Amino acid sequence: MSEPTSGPVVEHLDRGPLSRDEMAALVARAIPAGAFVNLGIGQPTQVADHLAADSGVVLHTENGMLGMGPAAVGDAIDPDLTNAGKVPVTELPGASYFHHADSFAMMRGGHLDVCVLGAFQVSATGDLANWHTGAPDAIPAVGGAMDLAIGAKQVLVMMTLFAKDGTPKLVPTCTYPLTGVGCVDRVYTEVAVFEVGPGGVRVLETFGTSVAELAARLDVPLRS
Amino acid sequence: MSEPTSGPVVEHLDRGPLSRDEMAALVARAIPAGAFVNLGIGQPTQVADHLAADSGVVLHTENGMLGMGPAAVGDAIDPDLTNAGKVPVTELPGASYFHHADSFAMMRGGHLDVCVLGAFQVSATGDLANWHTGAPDAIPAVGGAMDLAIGAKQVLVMMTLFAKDGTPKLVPTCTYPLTGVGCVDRVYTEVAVFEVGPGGVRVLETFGTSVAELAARLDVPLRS
Amino acid sequence: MTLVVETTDEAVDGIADGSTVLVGGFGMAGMPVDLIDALIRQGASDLTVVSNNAGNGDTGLAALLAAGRVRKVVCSFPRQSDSWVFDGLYRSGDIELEVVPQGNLAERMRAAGAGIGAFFCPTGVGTPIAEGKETREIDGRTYVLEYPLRGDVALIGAHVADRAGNLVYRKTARNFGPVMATAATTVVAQVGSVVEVGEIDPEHVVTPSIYVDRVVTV
Amino acid sequence: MTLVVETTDEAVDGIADGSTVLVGGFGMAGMPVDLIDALIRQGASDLTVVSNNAGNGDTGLAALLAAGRVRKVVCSFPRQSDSWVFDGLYRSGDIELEVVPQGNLAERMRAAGAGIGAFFCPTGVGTPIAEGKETREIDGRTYVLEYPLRGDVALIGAHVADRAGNLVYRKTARNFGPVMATAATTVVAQVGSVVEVGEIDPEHVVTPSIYVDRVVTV
Repeated sequence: MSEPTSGPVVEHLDRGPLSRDEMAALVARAIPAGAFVNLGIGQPTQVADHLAADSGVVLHTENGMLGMGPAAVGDAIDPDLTNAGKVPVTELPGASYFHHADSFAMMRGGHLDVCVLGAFQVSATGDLANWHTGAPDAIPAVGGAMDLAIGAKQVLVMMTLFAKDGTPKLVPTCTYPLTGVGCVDRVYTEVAVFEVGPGGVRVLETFGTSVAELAARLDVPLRS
Repeated sequence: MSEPTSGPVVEHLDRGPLSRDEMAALVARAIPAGAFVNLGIGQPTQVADHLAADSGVVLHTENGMLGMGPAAVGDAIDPDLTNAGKVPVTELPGASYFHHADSFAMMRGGHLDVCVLGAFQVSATGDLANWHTGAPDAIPAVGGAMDLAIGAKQVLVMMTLFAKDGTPKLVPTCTYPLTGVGCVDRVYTEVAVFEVGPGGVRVLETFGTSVAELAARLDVPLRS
Repeated sequence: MTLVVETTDEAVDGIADGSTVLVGGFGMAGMPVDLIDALIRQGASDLTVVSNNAGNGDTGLAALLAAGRVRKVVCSFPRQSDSWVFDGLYRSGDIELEVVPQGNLAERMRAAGAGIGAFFCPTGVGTPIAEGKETREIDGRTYVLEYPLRGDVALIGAHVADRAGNLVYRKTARNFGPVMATAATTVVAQVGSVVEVGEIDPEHVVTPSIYVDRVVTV
Repeated sequence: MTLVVETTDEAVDGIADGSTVLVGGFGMAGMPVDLIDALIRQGASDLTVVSNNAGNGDTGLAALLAAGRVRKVVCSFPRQSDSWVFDGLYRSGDIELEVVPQGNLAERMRAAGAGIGAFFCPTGVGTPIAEGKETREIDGRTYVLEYPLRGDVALIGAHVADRAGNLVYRKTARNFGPVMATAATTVVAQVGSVVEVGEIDPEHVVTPSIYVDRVVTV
């Protein structure tokens, strides 16, 4: 778990919401130099594009590799070298391969500094729901999400703040089946960055909106 | 556990007790071709000298190796390559190295076909005592004996049948602290080979003595 | 003792109806496609398949499912863009599914191979995965008790074997192979090539020969 | 991030009194003798040392014990022909001993590194090692509940490191190093040589860089 951040909230009112690319860049800036990081499948993988080459950040992929490089293109595509989303990737100098039990021991054992995950819902206390909508006809598929959620030292979520129907995804209590309890530290959305945890929700930064506007649209108390 | 052996007991009355070397040879003959085998420290290591080169038997050493060769001499001595008794050994073609957790997972997981251990006492039902005399001033030291005793598919013990004071080491119930419960399958001594287990003690073969003489000197019922 | 066999049919010979079959691979990387094809020909049915996914497209594991040979799938991630065979069987109630978090899948097989009777695992606490399972607080953290997952047979893909059965893998195709090799009674590996004993550096062996029963080049 | 330091004194800097120190090696193979010598100079006391043996002769671990820095030894095999330093301290009541079967020693550290809260282990059932411990019958076999064994620091010996901290070992000197590297907060490796990043084949790495904090060439 990360230390609570102090300092006043920064409201960027002179601009619109963040683009997906800007969100990824913001998350990338939150990752300390030299950190060992797992970027979940989907949107979080874009964070890699914004990590400085000299950051020393080492990417882990759950299917058994540290030192993962960018997506492979053309002749570099190797069916034996993919990321967790089964996308062909490349290998950086200093990489290592290991089997699945060792890879998940690394995750579960708390050795990763940061993981970045998508979410359906995050609760005010940091519960995460990102694997199953609970719909009766949905086929449940959890992959490595539960292991990552409870394993990494710091769990960052990237998601839109509102679902397509306009309901908030930052909620008092998750209504979707949980991935992990009290495991999320920060939530990056297009309109704000939140800290969540035992003390509830604190707004760290807003984009194209104010804390007051957010407070009006969310069902959770906001500290700032 | 090994299958009970059937067939009549063979009494070799026209000879004396087995020498240590003959005991080792007898144990070696009981090891199936191609078996994966751990020879404990001390006397059991002599069994290796009697395994035929074409037997395909692969020796495991608990400190992280399969495919251990004979003791190293002269220039072949390498401080990074020892057996469980810290004696310099050699490496055979087809060898592999692994760390301690993997080595003991191999043992505990039941992957070794045979292990050969020394003993202070073995009970009629196959309890093993070979790590601690229980003397108040003795420093307890168990090493890998407990893991081997409960891990290998077949556990063979090599010991003299009688202690220096003449008391039997094959006993109704061990008086020394146990290494493992009901784990021994066979006991090789200088005067006889015994099968032990849930059904009690059966004599398989004698050397320089008869079943009747053994029965008179032991406190355990003998089946034959 | 490892047997190098000539054909994938020999490699899967004797797999019984009702077996639990561990199938390596993560997506197509490390997937023993040729062994699965041979298993389809071999005909064993009523199988429980343990694998990370539940088949892609119409080949490999998906073809085994389509042939009606699988009673139950134990996996972490059945639902994929091209998992239509599994999806159809699941929705029609013709196949049983046990979803296991990916790390638990690996660790439960590791426990089976390592002689561990059960283990307290922090993954899935407070989620539907833990429902009905024993939990315990240890040092202030809550854990779920998880049990070993054993196979009668493991079908895995590796890069190179020597004639003794030592295996090395290639890149992320390593994935579940080394763990499954420890967790099954009979372990069958399809490999890119077989070399003589002594040609693999003992320091580089990933799956020691003790775990491997049959090897076939594909 | 791994730091390649110039001296063994820098390598052991900051180890606090009362620490639990995991010390690699099996006999002298893989024993980080230079790091232990540096730890003696460094002066930390009231230590708990976890290692397979309890020191041989008068150097290395035996010298650390002789210097009175160790409160407790957790090991599988203290009694050896040349373990006179430990023997004397034990018999005079000046050191505490926890004897752990060798496999449990390895598995308990593996559990610490792998985030496992506790595990049911068949080793030692019905022996003095299991006295006072929780047991349970699972599938007809009895197991003892064993708990993780964590270190504040691990001192290990390896063959080669790259500048990122990836490690490879040599022959049976590998032994406890890879397990201890996963089980301690700070991991210090003494190595025969340090090479540039990229010089160790990623397939051959035994301890990935994520586990290693400091490396020193000896």
